[in-house]
Amino acid sequence: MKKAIIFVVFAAFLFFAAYEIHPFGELDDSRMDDYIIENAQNETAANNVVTSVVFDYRGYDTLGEATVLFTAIAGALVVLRRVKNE
Amino acid sequence: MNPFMIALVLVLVSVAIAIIRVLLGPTVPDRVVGLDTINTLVIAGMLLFGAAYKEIIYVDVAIVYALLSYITTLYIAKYLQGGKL
Amino acid sequence: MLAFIASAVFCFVIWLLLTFNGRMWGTDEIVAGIVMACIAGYISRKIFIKDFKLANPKRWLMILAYLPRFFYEMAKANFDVAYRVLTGRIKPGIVKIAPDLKSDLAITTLANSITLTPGTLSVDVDEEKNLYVHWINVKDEVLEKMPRDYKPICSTFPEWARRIGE
Amino acid sequence: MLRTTGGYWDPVLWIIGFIVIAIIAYIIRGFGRKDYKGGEQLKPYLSGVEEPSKEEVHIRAGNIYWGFMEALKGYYDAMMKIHTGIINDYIAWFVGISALLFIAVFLVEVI
Amino acid sequence: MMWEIIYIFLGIGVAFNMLGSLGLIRFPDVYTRLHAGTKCTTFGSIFICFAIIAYGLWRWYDGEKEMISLAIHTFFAMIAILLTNPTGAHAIARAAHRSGVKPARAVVDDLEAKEGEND
Amino acid sequence: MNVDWLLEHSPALIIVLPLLAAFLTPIIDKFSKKARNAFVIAVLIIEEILVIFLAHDVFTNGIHIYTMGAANPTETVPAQAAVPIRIVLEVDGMSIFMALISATVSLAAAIYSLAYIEEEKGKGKFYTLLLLVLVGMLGMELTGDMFNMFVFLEVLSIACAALIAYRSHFGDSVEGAFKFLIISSIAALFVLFAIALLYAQYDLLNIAALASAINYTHLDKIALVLLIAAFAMKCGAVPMHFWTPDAYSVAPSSITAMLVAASQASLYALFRVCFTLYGVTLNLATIGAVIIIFGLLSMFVGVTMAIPQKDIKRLMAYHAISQTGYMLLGVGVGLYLLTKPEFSSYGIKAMEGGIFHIINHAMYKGLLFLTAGAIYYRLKTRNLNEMGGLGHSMKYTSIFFIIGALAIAGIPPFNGFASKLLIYEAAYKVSPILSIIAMLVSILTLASFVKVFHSAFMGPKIHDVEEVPKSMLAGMAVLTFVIILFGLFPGWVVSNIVHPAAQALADQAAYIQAVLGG
Amino acid sequence: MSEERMSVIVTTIASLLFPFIFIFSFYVIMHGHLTPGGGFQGGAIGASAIVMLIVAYGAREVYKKASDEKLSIFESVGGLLFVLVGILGFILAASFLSNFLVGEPIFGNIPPFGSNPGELNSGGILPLLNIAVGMKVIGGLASVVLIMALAGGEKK
Amino acid sequence: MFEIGLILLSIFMVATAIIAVWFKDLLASTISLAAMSLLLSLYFYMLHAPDVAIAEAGVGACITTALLVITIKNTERMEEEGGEEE
Amino acid sequence: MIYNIPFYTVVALILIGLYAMLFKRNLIKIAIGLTILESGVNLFLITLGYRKEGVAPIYTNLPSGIDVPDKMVLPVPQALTLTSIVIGVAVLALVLSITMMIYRHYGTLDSRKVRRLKE
Repeated sequence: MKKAIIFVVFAAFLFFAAYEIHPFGELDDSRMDDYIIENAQNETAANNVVTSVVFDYRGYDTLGEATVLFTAIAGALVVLRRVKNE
Repeated sequence: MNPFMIALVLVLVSVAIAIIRVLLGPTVPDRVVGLDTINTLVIAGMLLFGAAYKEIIYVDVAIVYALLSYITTLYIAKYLQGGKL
Repeated sequence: MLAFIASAVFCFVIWLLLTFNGRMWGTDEIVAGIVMACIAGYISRKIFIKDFKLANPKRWLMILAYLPRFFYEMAKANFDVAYRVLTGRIKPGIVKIAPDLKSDLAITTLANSITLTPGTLSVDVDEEKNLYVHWINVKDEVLEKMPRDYKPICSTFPEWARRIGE
Repeated sequence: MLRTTGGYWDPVLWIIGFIVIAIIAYIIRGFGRKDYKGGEQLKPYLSGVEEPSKEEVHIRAGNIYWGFMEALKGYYDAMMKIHTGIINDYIAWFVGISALLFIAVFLVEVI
Repeated sequence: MMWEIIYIFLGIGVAFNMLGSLGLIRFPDVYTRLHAGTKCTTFGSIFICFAIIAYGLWRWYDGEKEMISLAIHTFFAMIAILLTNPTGAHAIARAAHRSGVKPARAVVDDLEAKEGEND
Repeated sequence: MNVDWLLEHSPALIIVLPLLAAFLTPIIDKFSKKARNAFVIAVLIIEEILVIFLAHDVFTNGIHIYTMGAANPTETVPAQAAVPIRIVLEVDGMSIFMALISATVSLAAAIYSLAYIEEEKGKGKFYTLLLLVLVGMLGMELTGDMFNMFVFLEVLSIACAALIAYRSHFGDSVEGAFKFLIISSIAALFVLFAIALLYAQYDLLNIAALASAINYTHLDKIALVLLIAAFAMKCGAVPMHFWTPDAYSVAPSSITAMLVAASQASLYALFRVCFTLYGVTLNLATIGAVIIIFGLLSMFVGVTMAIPQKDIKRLMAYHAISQTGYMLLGVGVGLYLLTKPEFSSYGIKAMEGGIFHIINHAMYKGLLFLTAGAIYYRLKTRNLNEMGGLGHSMKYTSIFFIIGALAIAGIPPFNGFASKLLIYEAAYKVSPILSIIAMLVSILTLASFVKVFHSAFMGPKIHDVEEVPKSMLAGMAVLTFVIILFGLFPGWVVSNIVHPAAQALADQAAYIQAVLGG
Repeated sequence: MSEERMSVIVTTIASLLFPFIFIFSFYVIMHGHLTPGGGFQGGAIGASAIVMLIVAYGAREVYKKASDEKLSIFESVGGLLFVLVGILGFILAASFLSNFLVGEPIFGNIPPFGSNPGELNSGGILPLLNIAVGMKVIGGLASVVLIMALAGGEKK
Repeated sequence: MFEIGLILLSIFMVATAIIAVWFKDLLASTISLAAMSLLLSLYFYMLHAPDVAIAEAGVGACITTALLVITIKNTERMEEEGGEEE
Repeated sequence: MIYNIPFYTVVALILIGLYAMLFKRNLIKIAIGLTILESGVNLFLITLGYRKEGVAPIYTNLPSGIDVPDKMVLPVPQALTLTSIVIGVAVLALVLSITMMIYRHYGTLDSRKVRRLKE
């Protein structure tokens, strides 16, 4: 019962956030993205702006992401290693 | 009004019916049939949306789905027929 | 080695089709295509190429000739199903047919074809390559003798499958 | 030498002081009567009963601070009750604290 | 003219798709639902693909060179649907039969007889 | 390869080096086990040297900026744009302070592990994951970008979870890992949600740029609440601490020592959000109070729950919660007092106490967990009831344990006393009750460690065991050395390392200026 | 053996689709900087091909051809490649992960601004990073599914 | 038309998510989760994010389901009775 | 605002996922809840990047009549979502493999019984 109450309060605040946010499709501010869209072709020589963000502007994040995948798979191999070797 | 877009909405209505089958289906195979139908319909929807906006490069997504969606079906089928996975 | 070349060529053709955008292919596309096709061909050589039957151009012609016929049957199947959806008149059953096909490719072609054509759905296939077919509108005369006659169930598809696959 | 707002703390000085006090204590101990060192005087007196050996009186970990826990029994019962070990409850605490914080942060603005 | 062809193709495709999902609701058991779900949606989707291929070829013929690639990619999607859908249907039917779902209102069941022999 | 080049690129190198080593370790493992061990240790030593090198520069020359992938690493804002586009690594006093802790603890844990896990299979993966934990901590601490912080938070938590489950032939081990992983994922997802809320309004991800643009709307408040709750849960503050004893008690001991440092990375993120992202100038007295309450609860509940424990590592885990409470109290008091200009000098002192306690805690709690691991290594049990008399045979271990226990209880002249003294004094300014509770907790801490010492090391000799191998002793000795060093020269440490860190945390304007210029 | 395999129809179709999925995955990886896709997406597709083989032929048979050790070494190599490209950024140009190939003969062409049909020979280091991530993802996802299937297969 | 599509998709996604949580049969939950992932991919696609749609397709179409099905195979299929409290 | 339907969808998905994690006792169900929660957050990021009548930020074969940058959706949220999806898969793989081990040791997936560690 207590769980239900706190869940409802939490839900109310999340819905409040959805109510407060800018209308769908009409952005408040897009300075960073406008710069990227305009200059991506010139700076990174790629047509796909998303790829140039993923690998160039935020390439370090992608390195981190690759590390996450590597970590999780190493973890799964570690966790299941005994079962496999039996 | 773009004809492809109208067709897309109609396809989505069909998806609704398939979801009802996923919800009702008394056995798991029935639900898988529903999922399979949704797969095909969504592929059609993706193709239609790509054509509606004349976005050629979007069609790749539909190919990916058409190639991969049946693997889900295969896994569940293999579970249902028993034996080792 | 031959298997590697065959699958690499197959991959290369698909690569060319995928990258065609209305103009001739640039050198970079071709070079990348060759490299990638070699890698993909090397990986898939033992899985893709079991035998070289499909390398025969006669079989390709056969497939092309088969398609319109198949398509016609498929259209018929759909109107059939539409009729049954709207009226709800069904008489289903699972019957066994012995199409006497040996190769995997032929049996696959046959099974997929009859899945997409009127009133039938392939359910299972056993070691002797006998097909078990779910038939939505069972005719009583077929049920009488045990090695079922496959003519009323799947018309001439086994012949086509034999021509393509064996 | 660590300066705090009110004063300072220097461990080197502290150690020197510690050693000095220890030496003084040792010297004072030297003034004591010699015949009291090492003898009956050092043994504990347990109503005349012989002192049991160290092996026998070693108290196991589960029994240490039994009295402390008995005194705070109500508190410990409440605490043990919320440490359920169920993952759902762990998440529930997170959600609950978030909800409380929401209310706290928004109430401050209202007041 | 071209638009009318596309309309017809689209109409057939959408109609069969809806019919297929309708059949999914109306039929009594898994196998008959598979008939509806596989045949009709495959057929409908193929017609939608035809519509798009026709559209792409038409635009290409009219001078928008890159639209050929829309047609080719749609063609690949169509081939993939044609290959994978019946296979999936076969896998489900087989699994359903092995997991013990018997066809409703069936007049004959050879497969069950065979499985009975083996036991 | 001159010194300037190295200095310029060191923020990136610090992260890339262990990452490269982590990718190389499985390959080297194929060829030779000895080479792998030597490689890992060498990498960690080089890492430590690099961090000290960078720390020296940061403490003398101020904030260090590195823009990933830019034509000029110090140019954060491109000429035509008004905001930072690329990911910026921003190393200020606080970041490098945390990085020092992480690198030191990792080095000690790796040396210790050489002997500790020798009976297990899959050691190549163990060292890979250990290096990845280090990568996660450093990545979180050095970055100046919200989303990047999220990514490395995930790296950290996944690597930790995999290592907790490392002894997967024990049921409780995988159970602890499961709980840790679920809790971490939820926290991380809500962090991502909060980042998205901030991004929705300002179209920015850089912490400094966000800090200059933020104007405390309703959405900002929701984001703040989610960030605080998530990071508080990740650092184990009561009442969201339940995962901490579960995870700490089942992990291999060297990993537990690193988990302490990992929790402190989350603590760092919490402080970064409160101080730098939202800024002291906003109405944050509430947040200060909230953090003080978290701290008080953590201190008290942690230590009282520790007393009845029978599992040695669970007991220490509860102490970890309690000590986290000290840090939260110190920094929370700082946050609370900084909003009142007349008390701001006390605020800085309180933060110094809290931050000094972070490094002290990492060292002595790491040491204590390592000694617990040494006991486990010989006895194969964690139950205190089955121990006894180890002081006869494991002399060095018991000496290390005594040092750690005295330090954690705040007995002079060890380092715990110095940081606690600072916290007591500043907390007294807010309310005398805070100081009294803090002292009481300190006494209870001593009491429970007396219990551990009594039941594990004293008493009759009932187990016939030997001293642990040399490499494990070496790992403990590294940390003991640091503890004694900090204990003897707290003034030097505070004025040269801790004060710049506290100053960096309190000075939002400098942080913003380093990125945006002007 | 026959327990682990699915029916002959499924295996035949899987064999037919396998090279197609693989070449498509390579297409998605290589054209990541021109069309939607990239290293991760292509890698997931390529891994799906192996996952499909696992379901069609059984995990044991796949394990004989590609063990999880091999696949994870493959993954490590992908990660190393990524980091090495980044480190080349230090050495050849200004900073870590900087795009040092723009304007060079390999992958260096700068496309004209605005809508254009695209050219494979552009993008700087992006295609290299795509390939690295692709290798990594193929190896990683395939190995995790493989080892989970194997761990289950040996029960009882 | 576009808006109608989005609204329909939203409803479908919420419905499938609820179904996925509601079922006691975990295999059915998995199927429903696969359907949700499919619709989520279509949603991404309609919001002009084809890159993300491909990623979600590649992951959701087979790898997530494969992992879940393998796990269910090795554990148990049905949720325990009284799985929900209060 | 009524036009914020995608945002409400996002919140609904998040809450459904959270509900599963709060009230469901089965560990696999908890993993499913985690996936749903993560889908919600991903969808939120994408909806933030949408711009009315925009096209995808890819310059290859753009439809005609696009003026940059007012008619392109934002690329950064898409990049963030990609990262987030990968992280989700990684977490799911690890969670499920740990779940398998838990079942091996405990013989159950009920979270009320998987509590050897408590107090």
